[in-house]
Amino acid sequence: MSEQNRVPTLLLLPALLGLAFLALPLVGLLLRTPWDRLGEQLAAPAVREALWLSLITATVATVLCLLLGVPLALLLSRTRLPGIRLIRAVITVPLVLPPVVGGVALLLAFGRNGVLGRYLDAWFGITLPFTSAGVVLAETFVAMPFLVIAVEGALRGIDRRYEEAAATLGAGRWTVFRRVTLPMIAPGVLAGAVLCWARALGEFGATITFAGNFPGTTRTMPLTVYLALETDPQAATVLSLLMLVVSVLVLAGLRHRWVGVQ
Amino acid sequence: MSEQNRVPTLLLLPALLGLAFLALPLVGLLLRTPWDRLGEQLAAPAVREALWLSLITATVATVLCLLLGVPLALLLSRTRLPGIRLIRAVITVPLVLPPVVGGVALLLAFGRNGVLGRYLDAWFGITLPFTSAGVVLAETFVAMPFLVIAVEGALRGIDRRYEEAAATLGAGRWTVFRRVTLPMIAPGVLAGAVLCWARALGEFGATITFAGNFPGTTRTMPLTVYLALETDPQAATVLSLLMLVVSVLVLAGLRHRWVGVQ
Amino acid sequence: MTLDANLVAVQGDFRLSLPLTVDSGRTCAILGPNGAGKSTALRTVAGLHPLSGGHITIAGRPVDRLSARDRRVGLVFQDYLLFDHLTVLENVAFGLRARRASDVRDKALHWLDRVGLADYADRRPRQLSGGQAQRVALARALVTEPDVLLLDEPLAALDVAARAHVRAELRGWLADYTGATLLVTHDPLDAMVLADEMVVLEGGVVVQRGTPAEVATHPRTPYVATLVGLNLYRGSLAAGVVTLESGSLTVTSGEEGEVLVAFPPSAVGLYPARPEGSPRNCWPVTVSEIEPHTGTVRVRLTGSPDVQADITTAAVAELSLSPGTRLWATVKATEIRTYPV
Amino acid sequence: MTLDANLVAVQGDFRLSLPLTVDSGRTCAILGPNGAGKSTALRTVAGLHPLSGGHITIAGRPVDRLSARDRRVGLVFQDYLLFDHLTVLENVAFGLRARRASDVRDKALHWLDRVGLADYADRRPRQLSGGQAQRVALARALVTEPDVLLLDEPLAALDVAARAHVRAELRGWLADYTGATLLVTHDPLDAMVLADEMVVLEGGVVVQRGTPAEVATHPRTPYVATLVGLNLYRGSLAAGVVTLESGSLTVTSGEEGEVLVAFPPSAVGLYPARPEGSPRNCWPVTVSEIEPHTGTVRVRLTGSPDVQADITTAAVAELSLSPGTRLWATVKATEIRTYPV
Amino acid sequence: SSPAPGTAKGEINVFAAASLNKTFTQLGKDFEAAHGGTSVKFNFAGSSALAQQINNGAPADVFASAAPANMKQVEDKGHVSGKAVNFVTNTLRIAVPKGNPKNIHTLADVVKPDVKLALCAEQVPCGAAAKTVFGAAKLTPKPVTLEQDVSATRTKLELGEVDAALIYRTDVQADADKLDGIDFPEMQSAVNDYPIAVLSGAKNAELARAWVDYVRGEHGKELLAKAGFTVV
Ligand SMILES: Nc1ncnc2c1ncn2[C@@H]1O[C@H](COP(=O)(O)OP(=O)(O)OP(=O)(O)O)[C@@H](O)[C@H]1O
Ligand SMILES: Nc1ncnc2c1ncn2[C@@H]1O[C@H](COP(=O)(O)OP(=O)(O)OP(=O)(O)O)[C@@H](O)[C@H]1O
Ligand SMILES: [Mg+2]
Ligand SMILES: [Mg+2]
Repeated sequence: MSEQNRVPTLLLLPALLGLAFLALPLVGLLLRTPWDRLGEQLAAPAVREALWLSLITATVATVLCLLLGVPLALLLSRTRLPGIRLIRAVITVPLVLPPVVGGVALLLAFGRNGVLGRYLDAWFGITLPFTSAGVVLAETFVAMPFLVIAVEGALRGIDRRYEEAAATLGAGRWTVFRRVTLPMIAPGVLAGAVLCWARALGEFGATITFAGNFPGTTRTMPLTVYLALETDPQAATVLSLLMLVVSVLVLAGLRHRWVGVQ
Repeated sequence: MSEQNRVPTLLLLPALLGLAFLALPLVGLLLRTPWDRLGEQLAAPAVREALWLSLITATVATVLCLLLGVPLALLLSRTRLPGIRLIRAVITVPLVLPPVVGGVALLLAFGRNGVLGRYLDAWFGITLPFTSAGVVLAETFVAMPFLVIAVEGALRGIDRRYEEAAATLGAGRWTVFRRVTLPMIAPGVLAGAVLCWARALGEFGATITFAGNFPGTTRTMPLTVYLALETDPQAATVLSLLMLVVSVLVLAGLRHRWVGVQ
Repeated sequence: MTLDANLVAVQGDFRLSLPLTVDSGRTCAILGPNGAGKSTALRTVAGLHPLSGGHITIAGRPVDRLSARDRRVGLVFQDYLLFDHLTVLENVAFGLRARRASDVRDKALHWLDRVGLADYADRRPRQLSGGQAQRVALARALVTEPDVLLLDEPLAALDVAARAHVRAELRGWLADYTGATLLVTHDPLDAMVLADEMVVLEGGVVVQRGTPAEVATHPRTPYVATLVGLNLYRGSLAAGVVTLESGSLTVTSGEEGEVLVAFPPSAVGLYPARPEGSPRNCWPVTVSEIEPHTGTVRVRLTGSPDVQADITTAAVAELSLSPGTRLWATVKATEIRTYPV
Repeated sequence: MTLDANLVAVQGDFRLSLPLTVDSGRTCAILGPNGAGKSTALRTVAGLHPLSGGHITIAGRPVDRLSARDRRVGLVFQDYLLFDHLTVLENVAFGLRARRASDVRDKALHWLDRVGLADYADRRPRQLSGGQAQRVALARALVTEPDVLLLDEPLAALDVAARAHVRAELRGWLADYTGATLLVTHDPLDAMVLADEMVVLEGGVVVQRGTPAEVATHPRTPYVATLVGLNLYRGSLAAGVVTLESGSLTVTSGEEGEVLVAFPPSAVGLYPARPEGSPRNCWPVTVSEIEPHTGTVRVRLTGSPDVQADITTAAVAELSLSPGTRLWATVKATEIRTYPV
Repeated sequence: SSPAPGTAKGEINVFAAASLNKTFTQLGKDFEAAHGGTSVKFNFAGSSALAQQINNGAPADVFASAAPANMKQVEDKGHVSGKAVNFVTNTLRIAVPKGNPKNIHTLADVVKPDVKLALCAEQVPCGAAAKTVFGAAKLTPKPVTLEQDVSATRTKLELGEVDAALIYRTDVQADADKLDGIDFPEMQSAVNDYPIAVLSGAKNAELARAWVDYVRGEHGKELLAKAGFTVV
């Protein structure tokens, strides 16, 4: 116990190197930040609006990812359909596609002239692009693979016999899932949700392309940062840090509440 | 066995919905793609160059992530330093930071006037921006958190007593890590590496901001796609699909070789 | 609620074939070495492993095509598989909630009380000792009032002291239980204490069945003989003499033909020189292993045939036994049981 | 290569305190109920759990401050913990490679051959039966020639037939082994067969130690008594009578003071009416449980004191025993052993 | 025939190039103040992204592009109502860090081997313009990077990664406390027009026209000029 906790000395160097590599850019940002402008930015209603919009959409996107992604992960890990390889490939698409192209693809699918979008518009009068719903959609598209891959890993790791035990006790597949499988994979789902939320929060390319950049409805923090970079680079740094601090606080809070690790 | 393999019917709907949601944009892209132009694009040396550069840099970045990220994950999961929370927060930074800001932060750290970069330049004459090494660095920065989080999860999941068994057999910490821990977490590392590679391959914002965009040295596929979007959106679609196909082929090949799942 | 089944199942290269009938309120023990197919048999009955032939009928109702949840079968796994994310009470309540029963909490508490763990209702399974976990697993299975109860090595994970105690408890609960019980075990004592009938599986097929007492006294395979601690041989009987593969034994039976012969190690006498006297069987042997037990010592001897003897510690000293010592073994013909193959 | 230790260790609320000396070539068995601290003791010796006091000396060398890898201790875990990503041969070779030995392959193959598994060298551990895995784990530990061998319930995962066999094998290997061995087990038979000395732990402290025979015949706690199948009481002896918490027993000892008294269940006679005759101890009892064993039946009885009796199956029928039957129990004073607390 | 101020009511969506961000946001506020009951919403992004959006059915009333090419993409699909008009132009300047450490004064100075130069990629307007000016000057630039837009180019300069860059006058203006702008004769050969148009899909064409007029009116001209644009 005691001694096994320690990391091999040979690995300490790369570990610290990796840490330094990730931390140094942050230090750079912190050094350059005009701290006196933080208050001013925080006071700006547009910034608060964007921050709020970002948090809301990222959270809704994460929920959507959970609702669609967990079942999808289950499908991937539990069936032996012949097409499973294709499904797996489809899931990695949003990972590899540059986000801007992802946004174009979303427009092609859900835009007013899109494959599905044209019917959504004609039949239900629903248009998704350039709305907050569109932001959520773009973020969901980009973030879902992270959730699916994390949850699939968790599903492969659990002892299936617990599910069998539940079945012999009279639980149907749904009950087994809800009361046994889900609690068992909870840590994996949480890790996936964290990745997913962080990715959604930082999403830029697909959002601006698919949902546009309207203050109040689709201008999230990364878009605000983008505009600030155009005209006021210092403000961009302040805004990024603001976003960073908020997200770290949220994630730390989550971890503390739900995992109890550390 | 037999029956537990099936997915609850209630979950089939969201699973298929999720799948459709991810697949539809792809369909949109495929429908709009001018297939006759595929050959032309493939023949263009600039495109082949960019594709090659992308594959190389993403792979090198993944290797770098493995070399630094696996030890870092070990550090995170195996020590109880008081500062571990801070370290954890630092690791989520690249996830949340909009990639362009990530690029700016990298410049502030490793650029010509950066925190560390100024010494690299002055003492060793090394400048990272505008080089292929810079591309690798940017991709590594953005992709590493995915690897670290995946590997940390895997490390938490294994039975530590195997490591103890190895220690009683006379294995030092390094041998234990190399011959016991690493083989045991191999699937988790592979999953992390896949996420990492895909993220690195699709990286755009941080790359262009930190490494710039010069044909042959720093213009990766996503950058090529972005520029094509400016003037020739159709070409951009073709290029995206090309990149997609290549990455799916690479990932499928990997999965087949190393995991043997499906 | 009789269980009537012919379990034919395939698991990789392995093939199980086990016809089985267990009446209401009766317990059938399945014994066999590792990999004999005991767990596979239980999983097949529970609907967790597909039947590749044969049938399963519970209380006259064919259940072959039903899913595990609809078979009304209670399965207690060797390692219990309690749900660690639920409290002890919720573990017991699980089956009731799954079946949308009423008064779930009361019923679960009642059963927890029956197994003597009412005070542990709010604990997590990992905070229980092995014996307590075993009782919770049993309560969890029994609270749903299954038609058939399947127990896979229910006592294997317990220490010896707890095992004796829990075995006695289990006996009480099985006595109250009105369904059919299938009990997988490695320990013949479990079968003796708990079962009405015993089936011995080896390599997926039945090698012996009968009441525990019958099986214990008339083992038909070396595995069963080791299990019950008898010397067992196979040979052909003619004119009161059984000719074995190596050596022969004089017996009192008048039958003829292929027989099994068995006698307990305690029936074997050991002498430093050829004794004169009544024992009809007397042959030279060499000590190969000595194993002290409580009170007695078991000595393994090679000869024609090989044999095991139980003697007192005093005798060991007197004969100054050690591996390699040459002795004469005697067995009275009246101590030897013979029975047809 | 004597192991001399005073193991003081803390695990959550639990505290272990175990002074221990095992000479070269000797085996010490540690018995105790679940949670007694047996595994913790082994882990402490192996360097996997920190010592919070006391000391550990191996072959005269203090090893307290050494890491697990430098203690030259071989540990065989209850569930073996073979490395599934390595072949059987590479598992055995692991320790040699870690210590940069020469002729790794040959030595590993030699040991695999010694445990009779030379043909299995290229298999994966998951393809082995429990008994085979146990032998591989033993070979893996012994090939590094450890100064101390630690075995944590080495036979627990085996079936009864395999257990008897592997126990005999283990006995052979331990006889050849020149280091000190610590053997954790739940089974007194293992201790009888394999150990020279026996330590009984309860709640982290030693409640009894001695040779297996001494412990078996003079149990000092109810746990040990159950383990070895004796009736055990504590009371104060004066003028040939031991006054128990409930009831009293006449004995033949002339000593005075606090004593333990023990007698085997076979020494207890049961009668439907109060018998006239020589037995000096005779008291009314009620049947609470009946447990048939091979040949005999164990009857648990409540009374002053409670007692267990072994009687023949014939006697059960004759007395028409069932729970609740009222009887008289007798024990001859000469059958009762007394010994000071 | 522009409507009298105050008659048009409601909301419009203005799709405008990101470089117009600051000026248009201010203009929008002033417009709303001047025209009670109106609301102007902006969608700022790269001109090509905006063109893509409009061509994919985005709800846009006005499009203000930073390049005629992107306006043409929209016109070609028939999304422009009437005709696009150029309302401002932007010209390239040589931008250098404050104090001009490398002593750069002409276009010829930026192609010196010891000067690290950042340009925009040819595919985007500032890059096309840079190509034109170098062509006019008969110089072959050796840039270290071809950035995807002006602000990325400026970021490189601002962080000291390059010694000089060719960026728009407006961009130099926006970061005036860190950068110096240098005019050079050839810059006039590549004047970049910013066209603006009311779109055919406009839900509120009346207000859209009022907005275009406002941009081209006195106040609009004043603000745009202040930002560094050359008002047409
Ligand atoms: N997943 C599997 N794939 C292939 N073969 C298997 C699998 N699980 C078990 N088997 C084989 O099926 C046979 C029966 O296994 P089963 O678990 O029923 O044995 P058992 O009698 O319960 O043994 P034990 O006493 O070890 O629990 C064994 O020979 C085993 O090799
Ligand atoms: N990780 C832990 N944290 C806290 N307490 C523990 C932990 N592991 C064991 N214990 C406690 O330490 C005590 C000794 O445990 P140990 O595993 O040594 O017992 P044991 O004698 O080996 O039992 P068993 O026969 O069940 O293997 C137990 O009371 C247990 O509750
Ligand atoms: Mg089994
Ligand atoms: Mg233990």
